[in-house]
Amino acid sequence: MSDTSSEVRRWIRPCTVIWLVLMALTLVTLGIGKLGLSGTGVVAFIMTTTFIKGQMVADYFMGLKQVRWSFRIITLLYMVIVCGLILVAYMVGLNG
Amino acid sequence: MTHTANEKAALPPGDLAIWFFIYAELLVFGILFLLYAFARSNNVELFNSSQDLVDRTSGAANTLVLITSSYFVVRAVAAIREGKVQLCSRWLLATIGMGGVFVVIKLVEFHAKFSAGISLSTNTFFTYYLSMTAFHFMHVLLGMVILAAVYLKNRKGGYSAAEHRGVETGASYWHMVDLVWIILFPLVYVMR
Amino acid sequence: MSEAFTKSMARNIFIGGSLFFFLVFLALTFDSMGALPERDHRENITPAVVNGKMLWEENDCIGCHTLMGEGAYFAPELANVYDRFGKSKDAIKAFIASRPAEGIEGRRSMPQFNFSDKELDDIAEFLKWTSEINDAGWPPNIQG
Amino acid sequence: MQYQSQSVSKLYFIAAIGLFVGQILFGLIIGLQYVMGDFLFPEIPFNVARMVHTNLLIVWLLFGFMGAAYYMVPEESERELFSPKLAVALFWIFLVAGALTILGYLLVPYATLAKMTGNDLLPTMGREFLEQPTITKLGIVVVALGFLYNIGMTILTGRKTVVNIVMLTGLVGLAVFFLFSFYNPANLVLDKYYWWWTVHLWVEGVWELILGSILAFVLIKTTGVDREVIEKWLYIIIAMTLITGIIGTGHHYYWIGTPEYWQILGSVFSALEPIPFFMMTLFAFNMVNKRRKDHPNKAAVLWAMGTGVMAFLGAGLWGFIHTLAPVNYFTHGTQITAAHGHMAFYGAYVMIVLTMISYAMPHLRHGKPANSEKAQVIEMWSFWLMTVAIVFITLLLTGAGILQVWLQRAAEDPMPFMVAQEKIAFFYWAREAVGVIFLVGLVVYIASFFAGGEPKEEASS
Repeated sequence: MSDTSSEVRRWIRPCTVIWLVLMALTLVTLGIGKLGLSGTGVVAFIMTTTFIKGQMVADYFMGLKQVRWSFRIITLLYMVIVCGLILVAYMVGLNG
Repeated sequence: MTHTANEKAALPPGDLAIWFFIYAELLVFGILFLLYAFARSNNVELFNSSQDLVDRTSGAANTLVLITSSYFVVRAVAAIREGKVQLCSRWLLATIGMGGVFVVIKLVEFHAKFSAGISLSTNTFFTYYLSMTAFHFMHVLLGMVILAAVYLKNRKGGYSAAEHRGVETGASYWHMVDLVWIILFPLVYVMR
Repeated sequence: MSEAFTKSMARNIFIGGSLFFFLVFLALTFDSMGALPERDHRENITPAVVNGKMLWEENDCIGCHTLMGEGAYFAPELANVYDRFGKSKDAIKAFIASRPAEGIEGRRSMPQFNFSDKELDDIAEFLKWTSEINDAGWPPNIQG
Repeated sequence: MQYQSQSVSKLYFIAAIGLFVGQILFGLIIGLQYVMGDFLFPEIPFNVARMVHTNLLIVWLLFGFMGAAYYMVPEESERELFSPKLAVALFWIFLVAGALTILGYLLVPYATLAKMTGNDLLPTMGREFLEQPTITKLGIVVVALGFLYNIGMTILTGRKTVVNIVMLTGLVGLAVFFLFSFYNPANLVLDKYYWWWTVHLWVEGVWELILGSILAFVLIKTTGVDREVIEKWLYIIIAMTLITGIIGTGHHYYWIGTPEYWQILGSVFSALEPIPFFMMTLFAFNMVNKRRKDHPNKAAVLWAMGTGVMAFLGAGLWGFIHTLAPVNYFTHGTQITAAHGHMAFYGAYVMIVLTMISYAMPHLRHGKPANSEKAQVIEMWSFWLMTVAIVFITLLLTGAGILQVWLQRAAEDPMPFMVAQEKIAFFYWAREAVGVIFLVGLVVYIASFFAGGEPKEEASS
């Protein structure tokens, strides 16, 4: 029983930190939006933070960090492909 | 949940069937996101000017709400893993409550758009904006229904430290709803 | 380790998922119904158009032609025939009326339906109205 | 065969095969009319022959579904059919009504048929696939209700298995969505919008439930794999079917006057429609690999696996190639659609009915699980003949379609429809030739029923 408890706590603590990090990153994104910033660097920055946010949710909240790679890689690939292609689309738009 | 820290589980938490559903949903949203992004690249001006009409603050507020709710449901799963049924119920209720807050903020936002005469057919941006956010909105509602079912079962003592797969299943679905919004928010509300 | 996924969960996803997407579908249908009057110009559906559609159906025109791309692929698209015939109802009427009863040797030919002038007029009205529906710019060109 | 009342299904299967022959003969007629435009004109014009071709297909598949239900529901429910007499009576009513309708198409001009049957009272005729006189449609509703009552009572008072419940859900859905065929507003856009509720929600919705449950039944019987495993798969597959297929209806709402957001939603969801078909293929092969016994009816197993593969190719892959709105803009209403239609109907629905017939007929005729080796070899020959023929028909129509799109829609100086048709006549001739091979396959199939020989016993596992 105590084994379970300590294990649960090992999972909760990083989740709490991540919750706060996610909130902070969201506020940063909002700030960028309020300022109406645009450009390659800004878009790349936002997509990178979005990727990190998504991975945090998948790995920690969903708990996929405790699961074998075969499953973890699905969400990882998903985030890479979706964020990557969105970035590509924006680059096309900026240059075009 | 008997695996230790260095021994990885073979399958993700919750019933594997919900993961089929989660992957299918992620796929749908993923394709929608990419369609949006590429439609935008053909029509940057229109998208940028229309984007000025959406309410970034409420979008961000909803992101905060969903992230928080996602964290709450993590606590609910943690509670039931330790066999704390009461505590789990409370966290579940808090999660559903946050879902309710999301719904209210979103409804206000939709109302403002519809009052301004904006509809699915206004222009390409609003077609995407409304169909993606409305579609996600319905997933929030579905997630709340699922969590409510989990909550009711838990209150009747249906879950324990040994058997709580239903809680994990509902939580996994809810995280998916959160994950999708985390991409949706910067994409539709912020990036230009 | 218990089984990877349970039958009851699979069932719940089937029932819940289907119900959910059917509701989404109904909501979209509701929205479409609201948007249609702008696109189909229903205010122009005169009794002649109504009768024209009836004649279209009672002679199974869809059995050879497509109309907005739906139907059989044996004979030309007719949603834009009014435009193709130079926006002339008379051209449409003359074409239908002039089909040889015994067909054309070796070639596809439309049957002779022996329509009255009023009936020809109604069919042409129906095709004219159809050509004015906003169908998102389809077909790609005048040939249909 | 464990229950006496299962034997009513034999009637349905025989009728299905008989109508199948008629469908193929009329298919050959319209195939020929594509290249010899005056063939049988003006006695049997193209539209009439095509109507017979498509309506016979629908009717014989319905006979097949009903036969399948009458065979498997008693066995699954572990009780006799609620009313075998009703099943026989409905069979004759449906057959006579169907035959009269087909004769009506062939003997009098369609407009006369419409007048005779009072189409002006409740106009429902003259829309693709729903050409039946209103009175026939009402007859179909009556037969469907009687059938559902019979099957429903059997299921609800017997053992409730997932296979049965899914079958019943599919059949109820079939009946419910048919009701939209009675809605025919004067506004063409509305007419088309709800026409698809019958047509799309049948073939890309509830019919797939029927398909899934028949496939599951045959796999349970022939592989001996644990029912629990098969039933879970069945649920997941049909869940994916409806999740993708319902909004997938949107791929029919691109160019018929409906709002343009359907181009996005229809593309996204219908692009996912191959997933359930792919899962079905995996499912069939997985179960056969995991089999706990070698069933003596090899032909039935071959049909079952064939269904998985061909349904994926025809409905999944060939559906996908023209389902995205930007592609569909050019391919909509061309021979590409015809290519997809042929392989999808054959791969999904023809093959599943033939799977069930192949599995059930030895029981019904000899009380044994399998036909003689000789009969099975002949049947498997017919499988390959028909399947390879449909693959080539599909490829040829796809070729015709690509050329048609190029000449008539994409070229700088687009050709008129009829000019383009003449340029692609070669493909139509080749298609007709392969059609004859399909007919040969069908004749071989029927010959397999008369091959004789000693029926096989259950092999000891």
